[in-house]
Amino acid sequence: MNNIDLSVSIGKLKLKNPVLLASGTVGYGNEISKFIDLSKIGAIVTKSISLKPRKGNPPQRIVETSSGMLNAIGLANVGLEVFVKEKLPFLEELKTTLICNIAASSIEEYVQCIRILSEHEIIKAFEINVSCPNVKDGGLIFGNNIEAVKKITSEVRKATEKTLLIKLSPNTADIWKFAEAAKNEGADAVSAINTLVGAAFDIKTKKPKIKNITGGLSGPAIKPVALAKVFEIHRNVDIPIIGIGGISNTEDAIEFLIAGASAVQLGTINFINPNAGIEIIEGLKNYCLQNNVNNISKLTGSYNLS
Amino acid sequence: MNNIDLSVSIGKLKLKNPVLLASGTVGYGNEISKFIDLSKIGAIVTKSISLKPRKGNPPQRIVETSSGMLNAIGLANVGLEVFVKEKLPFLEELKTTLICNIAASSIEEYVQCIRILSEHEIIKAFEINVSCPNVKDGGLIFGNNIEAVKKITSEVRKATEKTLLIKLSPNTADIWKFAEAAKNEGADAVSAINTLVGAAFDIKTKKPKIKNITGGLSGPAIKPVALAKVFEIHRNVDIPIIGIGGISNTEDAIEFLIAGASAVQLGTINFINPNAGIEIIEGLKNYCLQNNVNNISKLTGSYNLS
Amino acid sequence: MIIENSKVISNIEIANNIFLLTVRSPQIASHGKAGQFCNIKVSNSNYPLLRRPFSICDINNDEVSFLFNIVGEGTKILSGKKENDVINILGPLGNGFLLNDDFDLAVFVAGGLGIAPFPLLQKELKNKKQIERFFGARTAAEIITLDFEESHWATDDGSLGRRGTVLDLLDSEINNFTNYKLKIFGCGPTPMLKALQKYSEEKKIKCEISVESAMACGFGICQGCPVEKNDKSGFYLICKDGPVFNSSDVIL
Amino acid sequence: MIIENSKVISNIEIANNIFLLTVRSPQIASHGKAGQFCNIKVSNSNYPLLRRPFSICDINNDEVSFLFNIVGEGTKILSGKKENDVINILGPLGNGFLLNDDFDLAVFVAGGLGIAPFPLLQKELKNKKQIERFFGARTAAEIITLDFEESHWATDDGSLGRRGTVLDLLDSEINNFTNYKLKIFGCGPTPMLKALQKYSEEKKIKCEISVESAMACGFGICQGCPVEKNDKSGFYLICKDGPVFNSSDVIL
Ligand SMILES: Cc1cc2nc3c(=O)[nH]c(=O)nc-3n(C[C@H](O)[C@H](O)[C@H](O)COP(=O)(O)OP(=O)(O)OC[C@H]3O[C@@H](n4cnc5c(N)ncnc54)[C@H](O)[C@@H]3O)c2cc1C
Ligand SMILES: Cc1cc2nc3c(=O)[nH]c(=O)nc-3n(C[C@H](O)[C@H](O)[C@H](O)COP(=O)(O)OP(=O)(O)OC[C@H]3O[C@@H](n4cnc5c(N)ncnc54)[C@H](O)[C@@H]3O)c2cc1C
Ligand SMILES: Cc1cc2nc3c(=O)[nH]c(=O)nc-3n(C[C@H](O)[C@H](O)[C@H](O)COP(=O)(O)O)c2cc1C
Ligand SMILES: Cc1cc2nc3c(=O)[nH]c(=O)nc-3n(C[C@H](O)[C@H](O)[C@H](O)COP(=O)(O)O)c2cc1C
Ligand code: FES
Ligand code: FES
Repeated sequence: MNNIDLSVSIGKLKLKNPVLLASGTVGYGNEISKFIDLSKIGAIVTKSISLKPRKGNPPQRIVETSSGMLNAIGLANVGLEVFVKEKLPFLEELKTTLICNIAASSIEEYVQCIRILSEHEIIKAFEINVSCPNVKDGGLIFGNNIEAVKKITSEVRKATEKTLLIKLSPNTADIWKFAEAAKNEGADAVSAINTLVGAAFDIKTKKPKIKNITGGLSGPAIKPVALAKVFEIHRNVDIPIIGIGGISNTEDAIEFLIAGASAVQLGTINFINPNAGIEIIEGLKNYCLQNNVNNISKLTGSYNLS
Repeated sequence: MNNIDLSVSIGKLKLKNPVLLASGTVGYGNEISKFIDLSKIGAIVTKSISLKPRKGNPPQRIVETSSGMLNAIGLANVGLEVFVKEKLPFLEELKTTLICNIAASSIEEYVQCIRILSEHEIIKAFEINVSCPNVKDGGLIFGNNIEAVKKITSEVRKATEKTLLIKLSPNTADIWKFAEAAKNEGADAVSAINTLVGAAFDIKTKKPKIKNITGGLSGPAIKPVALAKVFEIHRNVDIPIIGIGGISNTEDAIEFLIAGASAVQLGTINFINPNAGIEIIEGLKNYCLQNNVNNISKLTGSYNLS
Repeated sequence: MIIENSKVISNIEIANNIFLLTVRSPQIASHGKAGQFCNIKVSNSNYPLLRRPFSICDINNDEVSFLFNIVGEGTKILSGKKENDVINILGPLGNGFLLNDDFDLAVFVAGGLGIAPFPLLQKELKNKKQIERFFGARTAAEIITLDFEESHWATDDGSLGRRGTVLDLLDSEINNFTNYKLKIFGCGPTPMLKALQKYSEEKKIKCEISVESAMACGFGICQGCPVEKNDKSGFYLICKDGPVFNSSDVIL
Repeated sequence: MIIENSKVISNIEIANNIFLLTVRSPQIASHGKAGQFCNIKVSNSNYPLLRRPFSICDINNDEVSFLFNIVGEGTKILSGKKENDVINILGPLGNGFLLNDDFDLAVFVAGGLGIAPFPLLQKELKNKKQIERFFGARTAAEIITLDFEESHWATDDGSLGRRGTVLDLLDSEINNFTNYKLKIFGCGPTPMLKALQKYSEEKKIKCEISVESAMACGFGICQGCPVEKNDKSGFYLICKDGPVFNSSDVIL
């Protein structure tokens, strides 16, 4: 059984394997491509793009915590125009599957971004970031408001035929209700999870270690929370899930598939081991071989609760 | 300046120092007293007590995660009657300040427990667990429902004159609203946070590693989340906060005080270093000495956001 | 029950991936009994976070030894400890084997690493009771002989001793001991203990077993280590009420 | 920019809590330039999670060395590395100092551990430019001489060299070099760099500084390491656009 099928389909989106690189942890592909063959990756998700460039937050933007890190980058990005002009050409060359992550401060801005970007053949899907904890406008204000998520999803759905992923915030009581709302308004999948809101203080200066005061917690520390959220969605809503949160190795990725994810995204691990994606794809292949799984999608939601 | 005042007051409750041992991580004081002088601790909080004994969940109840652990003990406890008969006498001998944590599946049960326990002089305060993620009845059903928290608080308030702490769930979007509800209904303080809902799967058997499927995540992994919740409450609600979540050493405890806590509770660290409480009290004293803080309560909410 | 910073005397790989760790722990050494265990912090950091429980294997003066194999990160880190490293150990924990009840032949039954508590148990029984030893392993390469010369051996693949399980082995020999009042002391993987429970019940032989589970604290405060009571009325805590139980008291 | 598992050649405590770590990293050695840095994984576990950035101190054939002091858990773990241990190193990262612009006397200005990039820089400048070295430390005990014999020294407490900051020292000597086209190369704590920025601007001396910040990735994908552009139009990324900047380009 050497022909293991690692491919997965999400809406119209065909992925050669279920290992994606998460938004905000690969930039626009350029720098990380020195360490990893992006053409072999399921897909890469761009850093959140907004209509206009954003400078992002002043330093300090990151701080390490126990098995995790806090970040408050503030959606620093080059803006739509520069993205199209300067970043897309490189991404086209790479022959990688490209998912564009969009962050906006109004529904109109989401729609406008999607309209413009939809014209670009190379962009195969959109991931709508309604859940960034680190900006005042947009971000969590949307992410924690189910009506906002509904409205954004339905408007954005009208603006594109491409595959649509809604990236959910874990900072809510019932994430499945948001997944359900996304599904009902026409999303093809949900990405779960974005970072958890966290903080750290310097006991000498009494200042927050992160200039933005709070930041988003990512990394292995949040893996159990992310798994529970994926599982919660899978049990309650019939929509494909892209699992994210603390995935660092093959075992972690498999855990997410078992818990209900159709694919996974790697975030923080890219900073530490930028080739992790390839290693995990290899690892998944081996796991399937050893466990007689001929099609990786059979792992999705394969938990045994007996 | 050798006379540093470590004492704090919360409602009528006077604590000789702000270091408490958290519910579910010290049993009823007996076993841990072999490692730590409980008479020197600010207070100990009992394992959640319910009216009737609870067997708790079948194994496996715990699993380690990166810098954390999941537990689903299921509120295993001896029940009110046995607690009073067999556990209280020992606690009386210890000369420790005792806070009774109550978990119940109905408002009536909460009230009944409190009525009975209020008669015992040695119990100085109650902590109401409205936030256990690991039981079907009660627990999170209450903890994520602001009306339930209001109702429980107001009923329990009527039943006792002792200091009343409401222990909040972090598994919500706006914890401060729950703190506000608790305050408005007469709670003296809130305890934040209980564990985060998490999960882990065995990739060989595909079974959840915890029999209960999900468990509560505790330990250093959750510290940044807990700090953000404490800070959120402190910014929005004028009520004393007892900070809990991943505190393992003096620096951690100080971070919580700075973020807005009036006192702290140690949980998971007790399993690893059962004398941590005493070490942290010593550490706080030294920090105050070095930083010319004559009264530890001055640290509460002393963050500098400039 | 104390916490002792203990200097490593030696840490020897006595078989593939199996280590015998000896530390200087005067206080634990002076109180430890066969069947008890210690909860060991394998690193100074949050990784791994929790202590790891290991049976006391042997005690010599102020030295305590543990027998362990590498199964995960914690034991891997422990295997890297070298002479003079200092390890933080909490113990001795739990209840040891009961030695003063009515028997005259102690029958040791161990599978794999389950052999760990028997060197000390043998010491404690010396000159008091007779002993027969039945040890099993998957294959000859995994056999740990320690200082047990005269023992009965079984391997799953027959590469040493009798082919089959240690229970098969025991059963094939048990009739040689009909003149004795027997008591079985069992330690090993749960499937083996289950078989032993059944066997001892059928044969009406007194039997104590050492039970394992995941643990956080190791001394009764987390309630993380339940094992169901035989009457299903609730759970014992393995760390506090065990790890050694009367075989008929628990449902594995 | 590669990831190399590098064997430790030596790790020597050359002053109190200050270590010189030398590893065999042929690929990094063959590409590394003065002013660049490497991002080092100090443990194989999630603790600490992130790599730690350190300037390349020197390169000898296929050996790369780093100079570091213990400030937290990561550097503590690194200080425990011994000969033959293997460390996972990502590098070389960032842009080094610019050496081919118009100057004939290189003025090194370092505070404390800021001396780290200068051994390699000195090597690269050898036979091309003249060099004057100004190094400061808090006290004599913290002075790291490395192989810089002929240097100007300042200590805050006057226990070695001139009493005062390295900037005071520089200022007291600068008039001796009026015949040269100067370029200052600065590295050290942020307050020192700020002073140096101001000084070089006032004196209209060309100046490059090596800037630090917390980092996650070290190669431009996390955006965690911003430093404000002089025109306030946005941020550079220290790891990718720096760590060496033209002094007038950034606001510290
Ligand atoms: C009372 C007691 C006495 C013990 N005595 C010994 C001994 O003398 N020698 C010895 O080698 N081991 C002994 N163990 C088991 C030992 O504690 C585990 O092997 C060890 O904790 C594994 O740590 P780790 O970090 O290497 O593995 P982890 O990464 O924690 O786990 C690796 C794998 O082992 C499983 N595992 C972890 N702990 C246990 C457990 N307690 N029981 C069954 N499976 C587990 C995990 O589920 C996982 O699949 C004992 C356990 C108990 C409770
Ligand atoms: C480009 C670059 C080059 C560097 N070169 C060297 C070098 O050659 N030698 C050397 O000793 N150090 C150097 N550093 C600093 C070094 O990276 C930190 O000292 C190290 O990361 C601390 O790790 P830790 O785990 O020991 O401390 P942590 O526990 O991470 O931190 C301990 C304390 O140091 C502070 N800290 C952490 N990182 C930094 C930082 N980058 N800048 C300022 N404060 C920090 C923390 O806020 C905390 O207060 C460099 C940093 C950068 C960005
Ligand atoms: C530094 C950093 C920047 C991030 N930026 C974005 C972003 O721009 N848009 C977004 O949707 N998610 C962003 N994320 C969230 C990640 O995509 C991911 O959801 C999260 O980090 C959890 O995964 P991890 O634990 O594997 O890192 C960012 C995460 C990090 C650590
Ligand atoms: C094993 C275990 C059992 C717990 N049982 C209870 C409980 O019965 N009632 C309660 O209110 N909280 C309980 N908690 C939650 C703790 O009191 C505390 O809120 C949480 O563990 C976070 O703190 P920590 O990170 O310091 O452990 C329990 C926690 C653990 C780890
Ligand atoms: S391990 Fe904590 S009670 Fe047994
Ligand atoms: S450290 Fe990641 S971008 Fe600079």
